[in-house]
Amino acid sequence: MTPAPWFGRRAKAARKTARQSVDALPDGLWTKCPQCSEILFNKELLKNMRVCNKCGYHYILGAAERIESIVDDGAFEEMDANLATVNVLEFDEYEPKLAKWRAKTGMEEAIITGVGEIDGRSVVLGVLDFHFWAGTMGGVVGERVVRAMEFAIQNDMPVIMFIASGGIRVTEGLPGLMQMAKTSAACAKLHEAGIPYIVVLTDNSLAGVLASYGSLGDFTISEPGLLTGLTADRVAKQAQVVNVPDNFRRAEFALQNGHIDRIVPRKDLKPTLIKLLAFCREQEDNEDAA
Amino acid sequence: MTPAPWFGRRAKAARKTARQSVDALPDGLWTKCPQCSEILFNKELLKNMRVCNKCGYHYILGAAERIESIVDDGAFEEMDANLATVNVLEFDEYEPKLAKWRAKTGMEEAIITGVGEIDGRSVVLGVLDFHFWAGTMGGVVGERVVRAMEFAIQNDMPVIMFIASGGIRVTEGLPGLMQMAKTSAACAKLHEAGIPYIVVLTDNSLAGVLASYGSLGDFTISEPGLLTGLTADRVAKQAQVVNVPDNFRRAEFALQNGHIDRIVPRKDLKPTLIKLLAFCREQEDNEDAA
Amino acid sequence: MPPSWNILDFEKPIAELDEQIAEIKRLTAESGEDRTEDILALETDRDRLIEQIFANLSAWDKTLLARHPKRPYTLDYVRTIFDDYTELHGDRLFADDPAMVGGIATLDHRQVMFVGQQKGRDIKERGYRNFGSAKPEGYRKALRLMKLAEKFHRPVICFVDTPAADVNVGAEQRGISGAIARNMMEMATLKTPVVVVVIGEGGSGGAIGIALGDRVLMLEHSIYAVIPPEGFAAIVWKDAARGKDGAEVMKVTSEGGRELGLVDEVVKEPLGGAHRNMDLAARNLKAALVKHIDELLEVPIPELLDTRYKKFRGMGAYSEKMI
Amino acid sequence: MPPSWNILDFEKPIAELDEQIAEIKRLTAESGEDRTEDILALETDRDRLIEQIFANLSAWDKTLLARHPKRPYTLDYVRTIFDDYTELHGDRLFADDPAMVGGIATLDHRQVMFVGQQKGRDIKERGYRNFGSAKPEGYRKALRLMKLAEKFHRPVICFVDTPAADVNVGAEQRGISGAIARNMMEMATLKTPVVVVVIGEGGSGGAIGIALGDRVLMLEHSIYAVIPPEGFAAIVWKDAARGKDGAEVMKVTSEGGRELGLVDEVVKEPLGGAHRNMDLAARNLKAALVKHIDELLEVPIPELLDTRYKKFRGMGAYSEKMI
Ligand SMILES: [Zn+2]
Ligand SMILES: [Zn+2]
Repeated sequence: MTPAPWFGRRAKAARKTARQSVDALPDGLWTKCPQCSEILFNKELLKNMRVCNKCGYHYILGAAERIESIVDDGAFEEMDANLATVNVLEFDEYEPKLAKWRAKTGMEEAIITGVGEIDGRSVVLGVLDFHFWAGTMGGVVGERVVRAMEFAIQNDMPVIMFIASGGIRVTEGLPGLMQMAKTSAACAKLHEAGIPYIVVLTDNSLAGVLASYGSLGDFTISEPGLLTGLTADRVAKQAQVVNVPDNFRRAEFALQNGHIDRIVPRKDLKPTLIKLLAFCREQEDNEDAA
Repeated sequence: MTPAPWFGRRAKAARKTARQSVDALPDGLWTKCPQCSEILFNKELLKNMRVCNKCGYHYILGAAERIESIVDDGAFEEMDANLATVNVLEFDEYEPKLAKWRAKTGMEEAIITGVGEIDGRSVVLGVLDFHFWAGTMGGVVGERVVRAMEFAIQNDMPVIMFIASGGIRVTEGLPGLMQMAKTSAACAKLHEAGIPYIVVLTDNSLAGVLASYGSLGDFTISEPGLLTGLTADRVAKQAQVVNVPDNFRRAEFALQNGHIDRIVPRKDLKPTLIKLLAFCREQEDNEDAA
Repeated sequence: MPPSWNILDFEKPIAELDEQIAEIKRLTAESGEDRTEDILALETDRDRLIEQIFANLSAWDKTLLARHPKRPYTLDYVRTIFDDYTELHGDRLFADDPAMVGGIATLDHRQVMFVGQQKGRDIKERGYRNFGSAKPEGYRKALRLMKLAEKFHRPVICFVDTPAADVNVGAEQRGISGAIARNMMEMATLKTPVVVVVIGEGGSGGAIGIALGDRVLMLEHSIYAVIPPEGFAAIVWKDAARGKDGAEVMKVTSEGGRELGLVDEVVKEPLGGAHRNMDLAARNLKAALVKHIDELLEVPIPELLDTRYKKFRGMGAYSEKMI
Repeated sequence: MPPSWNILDFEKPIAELDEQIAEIKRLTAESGEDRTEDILALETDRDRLIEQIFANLSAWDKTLLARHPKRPYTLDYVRTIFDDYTELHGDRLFADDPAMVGGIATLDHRQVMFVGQQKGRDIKERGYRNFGSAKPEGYRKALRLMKLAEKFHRPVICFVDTPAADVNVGAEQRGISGAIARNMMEMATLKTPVVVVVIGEGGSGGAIGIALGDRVLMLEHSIYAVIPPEGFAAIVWKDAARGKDGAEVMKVTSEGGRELGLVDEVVKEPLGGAHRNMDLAARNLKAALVKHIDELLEVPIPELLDTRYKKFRGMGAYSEKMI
């Protein structure tokens, strides 16, 4: 595919954005796997895409690392980075919280959107970062998702959305809730336009994000073991849910109940995405791609 | 509604057709209700649309009586009466069986289709008669259903199909099975054309007829207590189905499981159909109707 | 008089006056004495008291009002507002969900499709209606009915009254998230007018699953929120008891919804709340529905859809920095 | 050699020769003796015997062949015919049904959507696959995948191999009839080419629920029927043991399907049936698929849909009397 004209200035700026938010591993040389308690050397863990090489536990991946793991050799350009968060409820505790998450992650908001190349195809990506305020969706996340989808329609590109979210950011109140309607409406436009839309669920995929653009993909694939459902864990416990199956609200539960296409280990994610993209669109002049 | 031009010669011919197949009640003055064992006088039973006035048991109604109970004052004209049954498998026992059912019911085939008026609206009707070979669908039933639907599309009329069938006529073999595909394809055309399509399930609504045009209505209403499901009773027993709920494959079971809109007693059927028809279409010049 | 659990704290002075008035009426009926003037005076006092009290209600008070055990529920309004409501059941997939009701109806001469959540009045009905928390099959039934309305070019009216969507094991198994998402996506492009009214509790995803419409109205004393105030307090302050503060911060009231620009009209309730005069409440609501439906029926469908998309497209806050 | 329950009665003489040949091969491998000519002669004898036997198979014999425990099943063909088959799961409503499989695949360079019923080879897999009897969720998964194929303009390939749809309580509860009906309706207007192959048992509604295609093929020794021959006999003669006669009357074989004008092509199987040479059977089938898909991809969609409608519109027999 011939690179789109806007795609010229990608490399450096994109890499800078992506690197900003690489989540640090704990200090020291090693980490203890929370699932199997294996001692994992941080270097090894990073090489293994933050998957435990003993039990296959998938650590939560930050947005920047995720993008790097998916696009061809850093080929990513962020879009709409200039959108800034607004304290829509004028809640005096909002801005201190925001500042805290910004300081913690080096990110401005919970999602990075942009155009990347995957196997030579230009694809619109949206990647939530659970480390930023639990990947909650407020006005900026909603607007970035919608702009990304609208951009995809205008440029006839497939869309891949990575979900990692506890739901709507409740401190954005009803305008936050409306991001569900807003992003779902944009999905309707995607489908009307025949744009391929792939959702990748990662840990956690919950509540208002799952119950909007996170459930509306043509294809929905999922990393193993993740938590996915309409409520956050805490709430489910309060509700005293009874007769809970062992894998309740895990990826395997969602697969068994028909809600996801496949569970795909992190290392197979990019090859799987390439297959799905190939199904959706011809790639006649692949050799011309940058 | 101005009567359509073809609708001029309706009255007498139609009534004749309809009367041909009125199913006789057993000889004598009375009948015993199969559900509550009440002794019912045949005259009373007929006045009560063959519904037991004690327990509400709905006797199976023949096609002619059904039509009379639904259309305005006999306003019905049969269509495609000239379609005749063919022994498609060249099975030597087919024609004797056919002759037997014809003799028994005075009907040529298991369905009557035509145009009727309901509350002054012209409506395409298809009415299966369970008394004719258990209302089984073969080539003639399938063709009549499809022609009725095509006629409705050409003349922009709503369609109401009354189901009363044990399924596909197995002695018509694979061509019989294909009536499921054929009638379902016609339903696709109905929906594409925006034609209102109402299905009325009556006792029995089973197997290949239920699993084709019998399940594809915009609205599906059902008489109380009827038997409805994919298999005939006999087969379900053979399959040794376990943990069967009391109302398994009854109208109430279908309602509870979300497959029908309403259970409507026979006496309320016409008023309900009128409401549904009014929802689907304006009736601006009602007063002009014949 | 209703038992005291049916009276909110701030209603108690009103209830006392109500009781006095009722008592005098009872006595005069027995004795034949004419105390009309006394009664009128007391009623005027009471109405002034109600006005005073209601002028100062907090967002939390409104939350309690929206959940008032005597508050009219969906089917109470349906009975009064529509003629000829014919309920339609089932999602054609799994079940009929009594927490979500719907059917065809006439609004005066207008044929409409109605959909709404239904709470239960007594313990038995509450169980049957799952407290107004719909399951996936409820949302799917709602969508099925809306698609029928679209086919036959009839407007859709949705009444929202739910604490939240059901999140029990069965609901998660059958994909409650996907059901809500799908509804919003389909409603965004449903080719017929859609009017949404929050009549009681507009609870989060449970509400928005039937609330993407051309017009979004709220009854005066209803609430609409991303999470119940108690839940907000639990998340933000780790203290569910601070629901009062949560309600305030989230601006859960109808005025809040207007102020945030997300609600098109607030429908006035009778003095003291809809439960004090159900009939008047229903008549107010009917008038509002007629007005909005008639306006929307004039709009060509492409324009309608374009406006609807832009309406929800424009919701939520952000700023654009120069970079 | 397979245990004898894996051998049909009319296969026994063949099996004996097979065994002789195997025995000779074993002996010569041990002794180093060259008996190539003996083997060739025996193999020629055996192949002639197979030809003789297969020239005279009854419809009932074909029924047994179609249900042969060693017959290749859907995923056996999938592995050989497609590259890069990526299974996709779930109906997005209730469950993933292992009796119906599907996913994206490449047929040489062509991207296709595949859907098919899957029987189980051993007892455990038979349970897991429900003997190839799909539930409503299976049909709904199939439809979901077909709609994806439509969206992305990819042809659909359906493999039919089912004794019947599931009719247990759960399947009736979740609307097996409606699921099958809906599939046929949607397939009738699916805007992409659809090729159907009956590879084993084409069992009634269970089959037709994924069998409304632009081309309908049958493997040579598959059957396709409105009801299992035993069921036909039970209904018509009240004697399920007369299945042999039922198979004959219904013309359940691939030649029967051709003769009745309902099957577009019979795909030849290797001598003695697909189970004697799975690889060759798959190669034959692949060649047929490639031919039909490539033909259909040339047809403009409106013409394709019109032809498809007329094809099924024209099925079934009736005469028109003059009146
Ligand atoms: Zn581990
Ligand atoms: Zn009775």
